[in-house]
Amino acid sequence: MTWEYFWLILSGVPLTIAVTLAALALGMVLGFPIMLARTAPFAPLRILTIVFIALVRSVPPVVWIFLIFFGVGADLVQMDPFTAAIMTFGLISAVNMAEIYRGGFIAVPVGQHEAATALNMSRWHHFRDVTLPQMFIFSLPAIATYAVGLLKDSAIASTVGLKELTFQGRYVTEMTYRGLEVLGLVGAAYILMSLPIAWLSRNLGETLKRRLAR
Amino acid sequence: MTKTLIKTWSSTVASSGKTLVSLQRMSKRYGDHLVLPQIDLRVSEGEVLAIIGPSGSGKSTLLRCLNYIEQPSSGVITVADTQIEVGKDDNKRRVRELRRNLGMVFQSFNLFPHMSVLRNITLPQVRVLGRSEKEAEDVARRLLERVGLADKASQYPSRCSGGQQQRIAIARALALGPKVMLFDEPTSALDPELGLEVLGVMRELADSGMTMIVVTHEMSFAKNVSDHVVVMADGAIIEEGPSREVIPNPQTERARRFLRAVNER
Amino acid sequence: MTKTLIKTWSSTVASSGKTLVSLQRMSKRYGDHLVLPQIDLRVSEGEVLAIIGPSGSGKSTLLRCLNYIEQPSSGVITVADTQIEVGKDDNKRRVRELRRNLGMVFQSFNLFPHMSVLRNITLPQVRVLGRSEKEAEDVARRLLERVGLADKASQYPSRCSGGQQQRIAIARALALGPKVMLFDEPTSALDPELGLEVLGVMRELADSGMTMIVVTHEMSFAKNVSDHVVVMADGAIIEEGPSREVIPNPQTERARRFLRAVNER
Amino acid sequence: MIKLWMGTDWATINSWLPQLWDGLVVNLQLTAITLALGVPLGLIWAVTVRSRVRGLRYLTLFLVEVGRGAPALVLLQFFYAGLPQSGLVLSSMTSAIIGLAWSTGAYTSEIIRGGLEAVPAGQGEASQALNLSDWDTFRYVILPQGFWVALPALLGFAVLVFQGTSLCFAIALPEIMAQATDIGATTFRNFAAYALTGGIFAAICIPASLLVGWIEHKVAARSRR
Amino acid sequence: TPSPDVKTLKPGVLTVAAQTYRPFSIVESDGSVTGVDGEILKQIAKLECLSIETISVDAAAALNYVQTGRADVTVGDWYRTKARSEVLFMSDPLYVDQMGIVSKEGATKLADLEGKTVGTVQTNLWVADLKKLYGAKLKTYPVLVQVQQDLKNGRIDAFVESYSIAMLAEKAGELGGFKAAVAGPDERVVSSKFPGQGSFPMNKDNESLLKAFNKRIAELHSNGFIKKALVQFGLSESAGNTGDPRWIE
Ligand SMILES: Nc1ncnc2c1ncn2[C@@H]1O[C@H](COP(=O)(O)OP(=O)(O)OP(=O)(O)O)[C@@H](O)[C@H]1O
Ligand SMILES: Nc1ncnc2c1ncn2[C@@H]1O[C@H](COP(=O)(O)OP(=O)(O)OP(=O)(O)O)[C@@H](O)[C@H]1O
Ligand SMILES: [Mg+2]
Ligand SMILES: [Mg+2]
Repeated sequence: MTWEYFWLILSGVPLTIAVTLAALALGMVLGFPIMLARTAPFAPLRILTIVFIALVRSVPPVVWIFLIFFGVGADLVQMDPFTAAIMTFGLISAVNMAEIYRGGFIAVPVGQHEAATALNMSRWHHFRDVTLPQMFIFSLPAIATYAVGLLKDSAIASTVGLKELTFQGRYVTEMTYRGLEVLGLVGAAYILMSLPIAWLSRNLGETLKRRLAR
Repeated sequence: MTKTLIKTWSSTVASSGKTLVSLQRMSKRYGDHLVLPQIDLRVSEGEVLAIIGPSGSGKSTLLRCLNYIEQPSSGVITVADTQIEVGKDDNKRRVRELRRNLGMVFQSFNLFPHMSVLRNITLPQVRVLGRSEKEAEDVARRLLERVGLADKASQYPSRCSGGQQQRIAIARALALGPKVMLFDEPTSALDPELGLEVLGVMRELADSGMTMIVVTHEMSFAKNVSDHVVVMADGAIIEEGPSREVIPNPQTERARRFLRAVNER
Repeated sequence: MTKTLIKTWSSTVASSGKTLVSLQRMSKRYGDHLVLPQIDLRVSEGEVLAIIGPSGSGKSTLLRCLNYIEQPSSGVITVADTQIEVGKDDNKRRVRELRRNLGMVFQSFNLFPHMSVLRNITLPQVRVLGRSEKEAEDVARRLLERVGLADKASQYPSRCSGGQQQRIAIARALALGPKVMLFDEPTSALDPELGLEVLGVMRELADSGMTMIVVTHEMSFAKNVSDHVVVMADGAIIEEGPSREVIPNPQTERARRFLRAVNER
Repeated sequence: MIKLWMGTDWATINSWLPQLWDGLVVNLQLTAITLALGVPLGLIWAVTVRSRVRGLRYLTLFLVEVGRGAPALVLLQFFYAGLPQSGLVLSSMTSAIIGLAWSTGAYTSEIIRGGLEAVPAGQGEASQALNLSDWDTFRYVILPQGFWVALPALLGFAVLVFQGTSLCFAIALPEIMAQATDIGATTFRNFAAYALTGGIFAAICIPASLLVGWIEHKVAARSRR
Repeated sequence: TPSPDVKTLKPGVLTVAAQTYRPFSIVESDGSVTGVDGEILKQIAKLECLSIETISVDAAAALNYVQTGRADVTVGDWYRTKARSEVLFMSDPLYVDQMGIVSKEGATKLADLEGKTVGTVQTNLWVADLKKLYGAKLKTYPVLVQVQQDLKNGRIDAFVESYSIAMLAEKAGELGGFKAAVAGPDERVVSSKFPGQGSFPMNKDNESLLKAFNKRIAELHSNGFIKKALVQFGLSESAGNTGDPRWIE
C-alpha cells in the first residue's frame, strides 16, 4: 500500500467525524421532545411513541438509510448522501437519546421533586431549574458511550456513496487487493477516534458522580 | 430589603393564640390502604408543635398532605387565610396559595446539588416571589449569616457536612417568608454534634416566634422547645397536650410503650 | 450439635480477665490522609467495650482494620491466639485465621437479600466451617429462636423489619462461633422501638459473657451495658476508662463537648 | 417511495419469502451461538479486568477496548479476509462467530461489570467478615445479585446482536441481508427487498424489546421487594 | 448535433451513478468515469453535447439512483433481462459478455463444478440459477476482490464470473495458478445458453433519453467505436457483435 492510498483512506476521516457529530447533535435535540412524548400522561401519545421508538430501534440502520435516501429523498426532497446519513443517524440517535434522557430523568431523586414542590416552584421552573440540569448530567456518560457506537455505525453511510472512512477503505481494497493492511488501518482509525470519547465517558462518569454526591 | 428580611425571619413574633393551621377530618389512603383514617389538628400562631410516634404511624404522611406534596383523600385544610376543601376547591392556584405560607425541611435535606449554596436560596425567591436577583441575594446572605454559614455561599452542597446542608435547607425555606415551618425529622440523618447545630437553629427560630410543626425523635427537643406534642400511632393521634405534661407522663398504654423505648436507648 | 451451639453462644462465659484482643500502634492511612495515626487498645475476655465519638473520628475504620475488611497500614493485631504484624505476615491464610474469632455486625445489616433468612445463616457455616447442611440448619434455628425470630426462617430479609434484620445479622455472625463480636452502630439505622429489640439481644449476649466491641451513639447502652468506654476524636483515643466513670464525667474538653451534644438531643 | 414499490405485488413478495426465511434461520443460529460464547466471555472479562495481576488486567482492557472500539464489520472482515494473509483460513460462519463473539464479549463485560459494581459494597464486606473465601463471595453473594441487575441490559444487547448479524452479508454468509441483496440484484427491486427485510426485523425485534422492557420492570420490582 | 428534445435531470448534464467494475466501469479517484461502458457513455455525451456528472456508489445503490430519478443512467455491465426491464429501461446492447468459469483445471462445464464450493458476485444474473444447481455450496460475495481472495485462500474451489473479467484477471496474473474458461451451455442455467447483453439501465420516465441513447449506440456500433473501446480495455473485438436485442427471462 502506497502513501497515496494511505492518505486516501484517511481522507475519509473528516466525513466520518462530521456525520457522527451532526447526527449526535440532531439526536440530542430531537431526543428531547420524543422523551417528553414517551413520558406524556396522555396514554395514546405515550403508546404511539413507545411503538415508534421500538420500530426505529428494531430495523437495522442499513435498511433505514436506504428508506430515507431513496424513499423520502426521492419523493419529497432531493438529498445528497451526507444529508441522508445525518437524517438517518439523527433519527436513530434521537430515539436512543430519548431513552437515555428518560434514564437520566428517572435518576433524579424523588426528594428533588418534593423540594421543588414544597418551595412552590411552578411546573415549568421546577422542570427547567431542577429536573432538566440534573437529568442532563446523569445522562452524559450514556451519551458519550452512545457517541462511540454512532461513530462506528456511520460506516453504513458508505452504502449510499458517502466517501467516509469505510468507503475509502473499500475503494482502496478494490484497487489494491490487499485486505489486511487496509482493514488494520481502517480499524485502527476507528479505535483511535473512539478512545478519547471512551476515556471521556469513563472520567466524566466519575467526576459527575463525585459532583452530585450528597 | 431589611423589612423583607425581618418579615421572613420573624413575621409572627407577636404570638396571639390565633389559629394558623387547622386540619379537619383529613384522611389519606393509598389504594386500599387507609394510612390516615381521620385527623383533626389545630396549631396557633407562634406555637411549636412536635409530632412523635413509631415508624410508619403516618407522621410524614400528615405533613406531606398538609402542604399537598401528597394529595390528601378528604378533609378541610386551613393555613392562615387559605382554606381548601379536599377534592372541591384544590385547584393548582389554590394549592400554590396554600403552600405560600408553608416552608418545609426534609430529613434528607434535598438541596439542589447542581447549584451553589447561594443559588439554592436565591432561585426560589426569584422564581416564586419574583424578587430581583439583587434583592434575593441580600436576603440569602442575611439568612446564611443567621444559620452561621455566611462563608459557604459559593460552595456546592456536596462540599458541606450534613448539618450544614440542613441549615442551608432551613435558610432556603425561610427565604420565601412562610408563616409556618414544617420539619420532617430534620436531624435523624445527622450524627449527634451535627444534629445539635440544626437543633440550635430551630430553637432560635422557635424563640423568634415562628410557628412550627416538627416531626422528630429528639425527645429533649420535644420536651424543651415544643409547646405542644402530638403522639401518633397507626395513622391516628392517640394522645396530645402540652409537651411538658405528655412526654414525662403519657396516659395511654401505647404512648407509654413508645416513650419508654425512646428514653431507654 | 448442642455442644456446638452452646459454644457459639457463650464460649467465654467464664470471664477471666485474660487479654483477647489487642491493637499495638495500629495506624491507617488513605493515600495522604492519615485517618488513624496510632491506636493502642486492649480488650479482655468477657469484656464489653463501647467506642463513642463524633462522626469521622475513625470508629468504623478502627473496627474494619481490626478484622482486615480494610487493610491497616501498620501495627500489630492480636486476637486470641492469632497475632499478625501488618505488612509482614498478613497473608490470606493468616487473615482468615484472625477473622475466624471475630464476628461483625454492620449498621446497614448487610443480609444477603437473595437468600432466605435461614440460608443467610446456614451458608457461611457450610462454606466456612464445613458443617453439614443439617447441622448448620440446627444451629441456625436455635439461634433464630434465641433472637426471637424462629418464625422468620423461611422469609426473605426484605420482608423483615430493620430490627428483625439486625437480629438476624447477629444470629448469622454468632453461628460461626466467634470469640469476639464487633458491632458498628448496630441500631442507628433503626427507629427507637425497633432499636430496642436489637439492644435487648445485645444486652443478653453481653450477659452471657461474650466479648464485645460496640461502636455506638446509644448512651444508655454504653453506660449500662458496657464495662469500658473509649472516646475517639480525629483518629485518636482521647479518653478511656470504666463506662460508669467516663460517661457521666469526662475529663477532656473534647469528650465533654461531644457527650453534651449527645445528651442534649 | 411509491416509485420504488412500483409493480411489487403480493405474489412477488410471497415468492421471496422462502429465500428470506433461509437467510433468517442463519441469523437466528448465529445469534444463539454468538450469545452462548460471548456472554460467558464477557463474564470472564468482567472479572479479569479488575484483576490484581497487571498483565491480565491490561490484556483484558486491550481486548475489551478493541472489541468495542472497532466496528463489528471490521472485526468480521479481520477474521475472514485478514487472517488468511497470515495463513489461517476460517469459514464464513467461523469468522462470523469469532468476530461477533469478541464484540459481544467486550460489550457484555462492561454490562456485567456494571451489574457487579451495583451490588452494594456492604455485601462484599459482610462476606469478608463472615470469612467467606473470595470465590464463595463471588459465587454466592456478588454474582447472583449482580446478575439480576445486568439481566435487562444483557437481554437488550441480545436484540442488538441479532440485528448485528445482518452485517455478516459482507463476509459471504448467506444471511437475510445477503438474500435481500440477491433478490434486489435479480429483480432490480432492492428497495422493496430491503423494506421487507426491515419489516421482518421489526416483527421480531419489537416484540422482543417489549418483552425485555417487561422483564426489566419485573426485575426492578424484584429488587424493591 | 444533439438529438432534439432529449431531456436529462439537469439540463445539459448527464448524471451517472457509477460503481467500479473493471474493466467495464472504473471510477477514477478524481471522480471521472472510464472503462468500456464509461468510454461509450462519454462518447454519447459528447455527441449529445452533454457534460457528465458522476456519483460514485455501490451497485445496489446505483440502481436505486436511476430508479428514483436521482441519476439519468448507470454503468457496469448490466445485462438485459425481462425482470429488470419491468423496473428500468435497458438500452440496446453494447456488447455481449459470456459466462466464464475460473478453476484449477480449467473446467468448461458448469456441471463439472457440482459438489465443489463455488463462488460468485451477488449482483450477477445467474445467481438464482446457480443456487438451484449447487445449493448450499454456492457462496455469494458483494465484490469480486473477495471472490478472488477466497479462491486463493482455498475457501472456494472455483468461481463463476463474466468471461471477459475472468480472462483479464488471468492475464494480469491475479488468478494465481487458476484458469479462466468460457462456460459451455447448460440447460439449467439460462445465462450459459445466451451470453448476456451489456446495456445502460435508465429511468422509465425518460423515454427521450432511451431513444437518444439507442440512436447513438447504433452509430457507435457501425463506426467501430465500441469495438475500439473493447480492445482498449483488453477485451476481444468480437464481443461487439451483439446480435439483435433480446431479453433473458
Ligand atoms: N407512596 C406510598 N404508597 C403506599 N403506602 C405508603 C406510601 N407512603 C407511605 N405509605 C405507608 O403509609 C404509612 C405511614 O407512612 P409514613 O411515612 O407517614 O410514616 P412515618 O410516621 O413518617 O414513619 P417514619 O418515622 O419511619 O418516617 C406506612 O404504613 C407506609 O407504608
Ligand atoms: N475509603 C476511604 N477513603 C478515604 N477516606 C476515608 C475512607 N473511609 C473513611 N475515610 C475517612 O476516614 C475518616 C474516619 O472515617 P470513619 O468512617 O472511620 O469514621 P466514624 O467514626 O465511623 O464516623 P461515623 O460516626 O460517621 O460512622 C473520615 O475522615 C473519613 O472521611
Ligand atoms: Mg417519616
Ligand atoms: Mg462509622
